[in-house]
Amino acid sequence: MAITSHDPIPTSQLDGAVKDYSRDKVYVLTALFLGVLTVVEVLTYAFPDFPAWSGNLVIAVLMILMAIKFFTVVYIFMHLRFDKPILSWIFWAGLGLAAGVYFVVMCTFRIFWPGSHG
Amino acid sequence: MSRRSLGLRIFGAAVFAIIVALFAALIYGAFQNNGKPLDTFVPNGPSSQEIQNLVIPVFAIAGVVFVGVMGAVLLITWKFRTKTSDDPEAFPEQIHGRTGLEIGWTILPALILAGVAVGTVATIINLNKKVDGAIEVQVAGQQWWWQYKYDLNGDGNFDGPEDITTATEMVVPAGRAIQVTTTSNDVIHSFWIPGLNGKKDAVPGLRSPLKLEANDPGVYRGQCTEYCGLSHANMRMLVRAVTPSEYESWVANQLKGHAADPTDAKALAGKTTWKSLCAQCHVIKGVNDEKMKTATVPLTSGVAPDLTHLMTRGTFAGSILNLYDPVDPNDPSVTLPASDVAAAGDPGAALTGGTVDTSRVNRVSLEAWLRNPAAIKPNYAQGGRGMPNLGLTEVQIDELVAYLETLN
Amino acid sequence: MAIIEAPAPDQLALPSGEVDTEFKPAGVFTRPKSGSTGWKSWLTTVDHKKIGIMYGATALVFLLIGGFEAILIRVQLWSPRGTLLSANTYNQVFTMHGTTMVFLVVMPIGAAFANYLMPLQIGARDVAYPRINGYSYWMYLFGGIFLNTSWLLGGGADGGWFNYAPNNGILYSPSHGIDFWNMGLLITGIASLAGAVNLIVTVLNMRAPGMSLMRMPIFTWMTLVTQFLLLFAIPVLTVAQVLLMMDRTFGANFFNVAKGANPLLWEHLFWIFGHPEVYLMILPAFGLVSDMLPVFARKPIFGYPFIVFSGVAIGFMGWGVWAHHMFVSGIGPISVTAFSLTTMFIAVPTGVKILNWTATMWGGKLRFTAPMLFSIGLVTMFTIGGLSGVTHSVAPADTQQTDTYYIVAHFHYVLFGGAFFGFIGGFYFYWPKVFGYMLNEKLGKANFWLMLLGFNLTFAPMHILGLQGMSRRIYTYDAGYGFDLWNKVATIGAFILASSVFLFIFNIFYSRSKAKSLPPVGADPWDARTIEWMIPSPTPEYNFDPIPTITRVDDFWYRKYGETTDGKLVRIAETDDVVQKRSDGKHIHLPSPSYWPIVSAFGMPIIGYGLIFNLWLCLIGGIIVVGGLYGWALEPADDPDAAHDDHDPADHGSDDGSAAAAITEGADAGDVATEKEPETVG
Amino acid sequence: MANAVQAHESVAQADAHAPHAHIDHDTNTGISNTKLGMWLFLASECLLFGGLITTYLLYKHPLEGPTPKEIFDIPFTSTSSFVLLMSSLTMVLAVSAIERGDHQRLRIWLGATALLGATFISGQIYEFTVFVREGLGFTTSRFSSAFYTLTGFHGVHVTVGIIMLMSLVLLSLRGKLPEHRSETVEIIGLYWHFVDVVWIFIFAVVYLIP
Repeated sequence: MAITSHDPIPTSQLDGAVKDYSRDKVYVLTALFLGVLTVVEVLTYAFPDFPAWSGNLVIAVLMILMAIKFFTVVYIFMHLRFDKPILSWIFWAGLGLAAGVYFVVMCTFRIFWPGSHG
Repeated sequence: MSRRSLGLRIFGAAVFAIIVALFAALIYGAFQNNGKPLDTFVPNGPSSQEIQNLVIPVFAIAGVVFVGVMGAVLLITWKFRTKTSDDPEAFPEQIHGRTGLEIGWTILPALILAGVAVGTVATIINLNKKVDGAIEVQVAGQQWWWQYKYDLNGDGNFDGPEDITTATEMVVPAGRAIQVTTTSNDVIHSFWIPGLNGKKDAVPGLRSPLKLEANDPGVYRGQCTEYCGLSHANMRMLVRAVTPSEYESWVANQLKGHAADPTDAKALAGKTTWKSLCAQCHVIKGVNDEKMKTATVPLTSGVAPDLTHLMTRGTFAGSILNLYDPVDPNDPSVTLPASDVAAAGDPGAALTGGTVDTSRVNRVSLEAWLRNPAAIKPNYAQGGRGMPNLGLTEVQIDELVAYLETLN
Repeated sequence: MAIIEAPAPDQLALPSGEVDTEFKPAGVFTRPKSGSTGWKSWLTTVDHKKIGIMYGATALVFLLIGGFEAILIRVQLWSPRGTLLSANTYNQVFTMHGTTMVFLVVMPIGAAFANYLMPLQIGARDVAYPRINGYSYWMYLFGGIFLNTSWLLGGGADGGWFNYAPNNGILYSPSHGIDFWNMGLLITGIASLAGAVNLIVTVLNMRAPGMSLMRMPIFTWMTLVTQFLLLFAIPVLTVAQVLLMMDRTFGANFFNVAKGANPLLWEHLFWIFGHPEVYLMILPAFGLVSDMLPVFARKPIFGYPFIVFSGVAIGFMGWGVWAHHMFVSGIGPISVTAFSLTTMFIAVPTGVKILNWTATMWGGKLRFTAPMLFSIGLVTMFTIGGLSGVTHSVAPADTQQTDTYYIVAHFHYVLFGGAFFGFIGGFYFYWPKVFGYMLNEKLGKANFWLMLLGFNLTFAPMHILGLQGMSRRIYTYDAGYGFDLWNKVATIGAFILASSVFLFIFNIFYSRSKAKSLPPVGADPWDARTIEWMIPSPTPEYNFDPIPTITRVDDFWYRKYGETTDGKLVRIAETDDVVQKRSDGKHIHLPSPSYWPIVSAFGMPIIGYGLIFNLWLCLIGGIIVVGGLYGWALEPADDPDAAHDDHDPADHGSDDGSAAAAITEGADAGDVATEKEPETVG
Repeated sequence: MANAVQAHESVAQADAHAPHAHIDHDTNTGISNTKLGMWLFLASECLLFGGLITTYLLYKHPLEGPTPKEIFDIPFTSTSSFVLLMSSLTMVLAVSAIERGDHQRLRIWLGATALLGATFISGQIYEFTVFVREGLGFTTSRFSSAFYTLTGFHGVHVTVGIIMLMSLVLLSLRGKLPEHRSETVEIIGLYWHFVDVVWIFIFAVVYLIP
């Protein structure tokens, strides 16, 4: 292996694509993007009758927004996008396993069927 | 293998022989059902029969695989053992694998299991089919006994005036389906009558269905199988299947209360004791059922068994003691021969409200129980879970038994 | 540690603007000196081999405790209405027997082998985080001791090892037993989690040159799978235990049915952890057997990729079967069907393993040494356990079997006949490598036959007891149910089994005393295949010198033997010529020992006692833990006087100046420690 | 046959010639042990928080006491969520600063991150006290137990993160954080971001979804 650990591999070397222009600018823009998504999320609460998220649609909208924010942070701020694939695999393994297993648990409790629980 | 390890080889051979004999004895034993009351291989109902029909082929397949693998390993260890005559530097052929073969023995078990899976799914579907016109019974586990509530009028309510509440024993008509709903008043228990169906956990806050039907009249015993604390071992249950006409009379008797005082003076004194002590937890319909609704006793587990028709049951104390039939006076627990256990504790005519045959009442056990319940069935009476030692005198015990004997 | 604390090359360090030579270690605490003797060296060791030995020795002590509990159970059940134990004591004994055997015996023996062997099998100097490795061990030891002190402080847990809610609640189990169970397992859980991270990183990052994943010995593969299972399973148990602790200690409502709690939540969480747990107990033994069988068959493992991938498949599928423990819990027919099917098909990769082992023996030249006998014992006994497992996967059949002695028989065939036989075989196999002397072979064979006899006499009758309706976890049974005969047989078997364990322990001491008059055992007494047999016995502190370059599976074997194109084997080198000679190891850079793992681990049981008896104790424990972690972080990364690699003088300049790396490792430990934060804070 | 044997012979000699000088400093994946370990730890944390979130979702409708709808103050929580989100920005800026060798900025951004985290924690503590005053004690209902445990657990993670960030600031002030150790900052950053993404999930699923 060419890369050794006592090169602590500054992320700047790994993500060559981003290095060429200001990385900080990318980060600030990303944060702005996240901020906008958060505003939209809060709007679903402030204006519950807006047609784009009326009724049960709001759950889907919120989940999608949440997922976008989640993966933006993971892939840009945590550098997963630019890092070795094995790190993505490890994180996905944990996340996927958690999602899968707990989804099944919730299904056996039937919590997605309104009225059948609580 | 030098001569010096001869002793070791003999030992190994002996162990091997013992193990073979052991397994032979076990397999033989599995087919001997000497009236073992909880045997899972003696189905007497459609559900247990259904399970049996699935279990037998599955065990047969497992047996074939077992014999195959064991035979193969034995054959290989014998055939390919290193012999003293072998050249120590000679090597067997180096086989790293045979992909085709390995794919084969990946697919073959998968196919066999697919077959088993088909049978399994079909059986699960059958076992969960609703039966029309089944008798609805709610079975509630409690530390450490069972309460049964019959919804006789089918209105979905188990506590109406037309409904029956009883304990310890479930009386059912043979040949008719019972739709059981299990639940629990405290911790998780499991309701299991091996002769009639598999088990179903009784979970507090949950209601789980279980279908029961006995083909023939008789006594079907069970044992709580979900660990439920201190006296888990002493939490048994019993289904008494009777003829349809007996069942009708049993129902009619169960619906009655016990308002009238007993005529016998001793029993009357017993009733007074009962009302001052036992009535704090137990109910006798017509005597203190109203009081129970405002009971102030801090019972963790709700209430104690309903005693209205105690003598119609063959067992008491969570079915660990027989209410009828003599026992070894030196041992209050049932120590009858195996063949008798299933039939023991027959209430006779009392089952349907007839006279109690006092000569057959198991006073030894009953008195021992009243003397100190925790000695027979460990409990946490001080925590409201189980029957406390009431410190009764022998006279009081005698009177109480006399009163209890009137509860038919 | 060699890795993370290695200095940065100059070209990266120089533009920093800070001159490296002025860079002082953050360390303010001196580290203990390296050295391999004396009791203190064991307390402060970070050597994976010493830690492995300590895991094994501790697990054997707990085995005696758990075994004693098992004997109590069997004596109580000798006859109807047994009077040895009261109901209450019996319930505590079987709970602690199960808990001890699972968490303090079988898992740690797996950890012992993983710690000792895995770095050797991949040609590493040590594990990735040697100090965290020590920390894991001490957490395990203190957790285990903490758990067992419950016997002296009001009685053990009485809820069964699975501790179902709501029976585990304060209302139904008011004594402190379950608190001890809960805290003790939280502590050992942290140990397992830290160990899992450590060992996974070791396997992924620290393999010798040429040791690609598909050239790793199978035990290493199974360790990797096992540690991934732990990594993901332990947090689930932690969640369940945190909820339980909140309920019991702080009056939360997670399992309070009166407030609408659902007791099945505990069952789900427990078995999501519990089923991978079963596989992570058995897979290390599978790995050992897969490495031992080829040695004594003198043939390569049959279908290396199949063995490896079936192990991975078992690990993966193990996550989709947990609810088969709950077939009768009322989860509904759809869930039952789904989990019944997934459970059935997990038998496929398991079956593949059995068949591949059998095929490995086929056509070989089998040498029936003690390790080989135990390996064959595993193959056959595990087959029985596997087949009874298939009968459980058939959900309707399981409704008759679950929670009866049939299940007890099943999992003892899997865990004792499977895992434990493999481990004992592994002890016989690796004893010379670890301690430099062979265990007596004749005693070993006698040990095997005695254990096989005792094991089968104990557990085979339980199959029929279960099928005849004997329920689990009952302290008594009545005459008339037909349970008398086979219970007696099982009890006799249990004593034979116990004597076989004592024979093993006797063999250890007997062989050690005999070994003095025997020539020292060479590097490769079994004519083995994997590279850990290349190095002298007992293993030198530095493991390999030099680190070998790996070209294929069973690399060591093919240094001794060549294979012709038609599959014939010929010797190409004498063993003595290819094994490594013991060197003074002076030029090899090894991680330095440290006080801090044992110190910070020591705070945990104090926090545990605090949560049970007095919250002020938590403060003391917390100070010890946090202080320990800071001491850890501020300790010099290395002993400046310790031997260094002399091949690269550039390394020296900043070698002891790697404080930030120490912080990183310390911080990492802090992260692992967040697992326990709910205890310190909650 | 001769060829095969020959090949193995040369293999057996390979170690001696292998440049073992750097062998024990290499990692096979090219990722440092610490970073790999942190990612593994974060992966396992997914299972931990997943379990707590599942528990919350199962218990979110209480049988008694205040309901989530009655008690949540969405504008307030949105603000504190935004604060935590922005702390992720300051965190990456800190990593970026040390990679450039800008130690002054590193300390500023680390301090800002810790400050934002502390603001979030203060907000959480304030929120809890308000809830308790409105009658939602820890033991009030199944919802309250699940809610406090989940968010409290997250809060503990944030607190641990703040302590680690402050330690980094101190190290940097004492000149013990040169940029070839920038990975240390990055790794603690990973932890910090993970805590943030967990909150992104919690905020949407616990607070916003009705």
